[in-house]
Amino acid sequence: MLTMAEAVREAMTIAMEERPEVFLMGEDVGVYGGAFGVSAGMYEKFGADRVIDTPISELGYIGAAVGAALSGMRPIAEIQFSDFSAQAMDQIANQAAKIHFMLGGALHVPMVIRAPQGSGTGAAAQHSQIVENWFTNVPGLKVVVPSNPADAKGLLLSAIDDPNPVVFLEHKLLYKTPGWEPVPEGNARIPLGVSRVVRTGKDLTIVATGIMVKKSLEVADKLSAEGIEVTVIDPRTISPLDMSTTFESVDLTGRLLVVQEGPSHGGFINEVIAQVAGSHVFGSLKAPIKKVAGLNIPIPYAPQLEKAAVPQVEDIYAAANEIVKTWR
Amino acid sequence: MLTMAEAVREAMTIAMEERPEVFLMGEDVGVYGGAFGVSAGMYEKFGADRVIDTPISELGYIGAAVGAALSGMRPIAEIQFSDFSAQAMDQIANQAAKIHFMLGGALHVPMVIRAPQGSGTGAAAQHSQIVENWFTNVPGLKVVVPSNPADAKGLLLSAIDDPNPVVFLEHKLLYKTPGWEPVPEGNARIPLGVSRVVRTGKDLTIVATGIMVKKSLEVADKLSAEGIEVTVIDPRTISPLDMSTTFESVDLTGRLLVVQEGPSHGGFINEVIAQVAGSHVFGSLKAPIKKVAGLNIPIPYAPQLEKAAVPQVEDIYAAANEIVKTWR
Amino acid sequence: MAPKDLMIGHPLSSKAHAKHALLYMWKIRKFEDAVEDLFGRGMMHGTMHLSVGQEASPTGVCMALKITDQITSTHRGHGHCIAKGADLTRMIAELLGKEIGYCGGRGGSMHIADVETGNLGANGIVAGGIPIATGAALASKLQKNENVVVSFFGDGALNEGAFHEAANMAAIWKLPVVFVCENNKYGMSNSTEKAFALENLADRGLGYGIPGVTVDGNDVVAVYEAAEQAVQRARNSGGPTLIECVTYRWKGHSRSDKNLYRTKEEIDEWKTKEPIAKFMSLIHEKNLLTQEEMDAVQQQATDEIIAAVNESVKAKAADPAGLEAAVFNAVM
Amino acid sequence: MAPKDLMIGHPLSSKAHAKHALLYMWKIRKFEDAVEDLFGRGMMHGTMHLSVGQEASPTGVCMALKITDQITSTHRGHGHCIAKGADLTRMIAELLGKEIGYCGGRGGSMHIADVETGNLGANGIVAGGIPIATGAALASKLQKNENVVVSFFGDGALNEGAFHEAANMAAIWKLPVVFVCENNKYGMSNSTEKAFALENLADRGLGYGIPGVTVDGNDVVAVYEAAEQAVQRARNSGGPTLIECVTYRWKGHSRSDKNLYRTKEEIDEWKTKEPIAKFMSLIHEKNLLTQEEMDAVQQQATDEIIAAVNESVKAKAADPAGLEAAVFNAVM
Ligand SMILES: Cc1ncc(C[n+]2csc(CCOP(=O)(O)OP(=O)(O)O)c2C)c(N)n1
Ligand SMILES: Cc1ncc(C[n+]2csc(CCOP(=O)(O)OP(=O)(O)O)c2C)c(N)n1
Ligand SMILES: [Mg+2]
Ligand SMILES: [Mg+2]
Repeated sequence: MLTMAEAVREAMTIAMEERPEVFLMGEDVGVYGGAFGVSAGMYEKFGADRVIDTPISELGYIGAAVGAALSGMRPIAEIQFSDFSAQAMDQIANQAAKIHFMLGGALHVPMVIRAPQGSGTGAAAQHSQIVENWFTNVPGLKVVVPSNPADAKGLLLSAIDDPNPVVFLEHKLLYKTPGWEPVPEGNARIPLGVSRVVRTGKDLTIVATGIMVKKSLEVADKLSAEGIEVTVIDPRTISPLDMSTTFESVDLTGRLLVVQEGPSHGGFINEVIAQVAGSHVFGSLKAPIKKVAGLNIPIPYAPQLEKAAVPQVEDIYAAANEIVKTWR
Repeated sequence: MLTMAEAVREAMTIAMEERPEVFLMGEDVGVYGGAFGVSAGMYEKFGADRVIDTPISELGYIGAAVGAALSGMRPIAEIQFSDFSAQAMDQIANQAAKIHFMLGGALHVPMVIRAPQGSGTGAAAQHSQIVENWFTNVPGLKVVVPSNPADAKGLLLSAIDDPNPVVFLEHKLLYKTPGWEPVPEGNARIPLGVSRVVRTGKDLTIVATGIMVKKSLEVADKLSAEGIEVTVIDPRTISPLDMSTTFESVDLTGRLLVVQEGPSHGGFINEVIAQVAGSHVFGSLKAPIKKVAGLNIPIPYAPQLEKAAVPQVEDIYAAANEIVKTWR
Repeated sequence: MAPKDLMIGHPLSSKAHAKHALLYMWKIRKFEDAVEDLFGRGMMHGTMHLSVGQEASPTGVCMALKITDQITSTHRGHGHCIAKGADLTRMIAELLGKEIGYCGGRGGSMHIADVETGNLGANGIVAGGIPIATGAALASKLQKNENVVVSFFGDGALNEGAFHEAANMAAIWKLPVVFVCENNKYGMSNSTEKAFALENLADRGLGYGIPGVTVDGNDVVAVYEAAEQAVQRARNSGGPTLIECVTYRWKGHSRSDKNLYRTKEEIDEWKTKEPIAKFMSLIHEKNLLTQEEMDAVQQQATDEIIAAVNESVKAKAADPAGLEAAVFNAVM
Repeated sequence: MAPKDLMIGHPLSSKAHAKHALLYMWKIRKFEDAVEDLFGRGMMHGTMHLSVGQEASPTGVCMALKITDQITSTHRGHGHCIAKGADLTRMIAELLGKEIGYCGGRGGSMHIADVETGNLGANGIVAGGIPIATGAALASKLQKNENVVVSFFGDGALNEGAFHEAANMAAIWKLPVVFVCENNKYGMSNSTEKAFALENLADRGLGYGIPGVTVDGNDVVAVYEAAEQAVQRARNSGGPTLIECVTYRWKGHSRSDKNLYRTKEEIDEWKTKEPIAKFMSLIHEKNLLTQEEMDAVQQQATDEIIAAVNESVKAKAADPAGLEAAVFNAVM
């Protein structure tokens, strides 16, 4: 079974073989193979014109990707750590996101920004953030957060095909681990904007993304052994957000728990909550809607601190358990 | 009665008179008086060392403000349009916000970033955004959104006193209009992190900030004439968010409407909804929680389009009316 | 479609070229006058950044460009847009928020693009277009299509990190891009004396290994000659050039400007260095056009602008319906 | 409190100075060796960026600085931190996530600051410290306290917009800041040949009107002399200087580096230009210290590091309680 790094590499490789206008650029994506080894071997395969090592200039090369996209190319721009998307924020949020709309449709911006996010590597506050929330409130960007290698591959293929800018955020801790199912061969695309019901159960709905999906599945297994059946939904694309399966599931279970690694104040889970709390399924709710999220703190360095900063399996379990047992 | 521009200027002037370490920096804040005239006359009063015109280098001068703050100064850095905080995002989100925590408390960053936000001036997508949401998910920043001159003055005085970085977002359309009450003279501070109940009513709770407070008050007046009484709450500081008055009010009214100008997907209103939906007052809710927010689009240029992009009084009225009448 | 009258070559190389340069400078001047007038009459919304007094640099540069060459432009972008060949009616219509406007009323003055003539767009962000131009030049290099990209920007933009990062990338990869800095002495209220510790802003290129040239930006011939050299260099894989066009902004920065940061004398002095008169005297010297011919060119510009305004005013206002569907491109 | 042994002046100006320079270079070397060892033994978390081979530039620069002068540092910041006078135990303790660590375990290697010795902090963001240093220099100017600020950064950082914007501000306001670029030939895997179209990176200063100096960054004396001049210039309101210290990183960029982008020969060649040996031969030439004295200095460094490691290992681990309260400073 492929790891997430391998699945992402496979998607990029397939897209680059299919379309000459696709290329990869970023810091150390060439001979080095990327800080997390995601593009290992691609430089050797595609050469320096299609796997481009940039200077340490995030604003510059993301802007260059925008310009190249306007001129007929389909760049995949890797940001070494998603934290550095702050450097490129103008080109992402003010240019890439808005050009198509602002120019009345005269131009469009088919590009993908790939970046690892998340904690767990002991890299401290400037290398460990979940940055999703910087982008979900910026109309014009699609934001994808894969939770496993199979989805990562299919979603990335679609992201590269998409005529709009897509921010594709990979959790670093997933890079080296295989998923829970094999990665389909070939160019099996998974459409953006379609959520996935990863597991079905009648007692509780959990919505989670990225690394939290795996943790939620662990919790679901544990609870199942205790006779509680949990639905786990992975939106996969958090902007635009497909709520259809969540509405259906909550209508059935009457209980909703949302999980994210990023700080509690903000984030995609709030949008999920808000949409449910304002929807027709509001009446089906048997319990308050709970969230399990990171503490509202920068990610600390020491392992014992870092672990305390973000949700662990036990935290999700405790919250799920409480909802189901308190609100029968 | 002072306008918001005047109130902000008064707060800055008082703080600069009180403390030699306070200074103002930004693009065209000097002789020009700021793009919106907020600092008019301050250069003449305080001189070039305390009202500093910077080159067009947002990342550079916001970073310089961080450095000056670490070295004993209390900079107020104006960003001409909050949209350009994208340029400075690294220094705001990765440096200013995190330094105190990340360095184990060894240093702190007493600085204020002031910037106008919001639409209504025909300046199109890159000059009209509500950028709040870029900051509320970044632990370590305080985010203040004043809705009227009196609050603006008191909150800004506290923001300048605060030993932490504060992002202070002023709505452009409020600059030239007086509020609904006189601005207290002298150094009357209003603490950060304390919400304000602007109006009390038993039928519906509206939570709104910035320019949406005034619009919500208009709606409350209109509904009052129809026999419906509305509580309007202005959190004023949206991070950290004081939910106490909202919990109390919703417990009483059982109905909640949240309003923001920024795009619907994301924003502080989602945090308000999430906290209510997950709290003890969930049981008091008689109706789904509704939001009135901007369309999920970049702000368009033409006046008729721009108006359609963000909530107008009629939109708030319609939503409020529907909640109260549908859910008795 | 390219406008029929687009013309490449030295402004003094033929009667036709001289007419072209003169016509385009007049078009820009008259366009800006019309904008100011529409604003004054309350028919236009938002703000405006006029390039009156700066007509020579867009005109001279664009006469060195093929129709397939591209440009990026700025908040002060009407001149670039016109010089590259855009349709005047669609430009005015955009400012008036009409459906037929270049952006369907969604962008306004600061976001006009015209793909047909290679204009990748004005930009409301100072220096925002510079990395974009550099990326378009990268595309040109990767696609081996020999297009050159010109990035227009102001003096103030040179102090943005975006310029820096793009300039270095262009230099190391020898990209076919030309950086045209229209130094009009001020970034809003901030003078170049205060914002730079340099005599010539073209020296900013030295730090990247990029050749820098300073030219009289009010002399359309000098601008053309510098641009032509830089464009050929770029086209022949020689890499970027930084051209500083020294010019002056006659009007306030935007609507709200009270001109507190400069003197009336300074403005008046620069009015004596006016680009159109300067070019007309060159034409005279060379005996290229008669006074009547020059008057006719001016009249043609006036007529075209009036026609564009009249047509735009009558056009249908942009419709708020469909705004949400317009955020994403739906075509794969 | 400043460490008792902090010393200002030319490394060859006295026995004490020579011992100091040698001691600090050894401390840096031994510190990095200890870090690598702790990592290898699984006692340290995260990643590490070692400055083995680059000991001369922090040491030389900091001998030109008063205790009240400030620095900003980088991800490769152990050397700067040590040279400015930080406590070795609190440094190691930070790397081990201990309560007594400089950041109480919250920051780790990339975020150590030591206010007492004027270190405003390492930074995980390439070039992130440069605007901060410039702002500290602005504070110094506004407070008229004559402090100078040194910003250390790598070659790669020169291509960030943050450098650009800060450098220009420093130049126009003549701020008391010195930009020290430690050019170790690579930004991660990207060589300076590929990342710059310049021979000498110090030429990057030309575009701002900032004097640039290139020195042998492995020669602590050359570094000191350049720094001393730049610091005096800065202190006397002469404005910033860009010093390029040409050096080399012996180890991989970080833990994950496979050294695919350079040859073993290149690494070996640079090992022959080793800064400690180079300084020792200068000491020899001047007959300043005996071999025994030099050996004793090396031994002292080793002993100090061992003591620091031992003490740190025993210290109490940082406690997750109170993390939320630590986000904001509560004191007005
Ligand atoms: C990133 C950014 N910062 C600030 C502004 C506000 N602003 C618009 S134009 C301008 C001055 C630009 O000066 P210059 O580049 O010289 O162009 P000019 O207006 O003189 O043509 C400023 C500060 C902006 N639009 N974008
Ligand atoms: C803004 C930013 N971009 C990228 C990185 C990832 N990164 C960390 S160190 C490094 C190389 C830095 O090179 P240089 O400045 O020469 O310093 P050196 O490591 O050689 O000391 C890179 C790319 C980062 N930390 N910050
Ligand atoms: Mg200018
Ligand atoms: Mg380096």
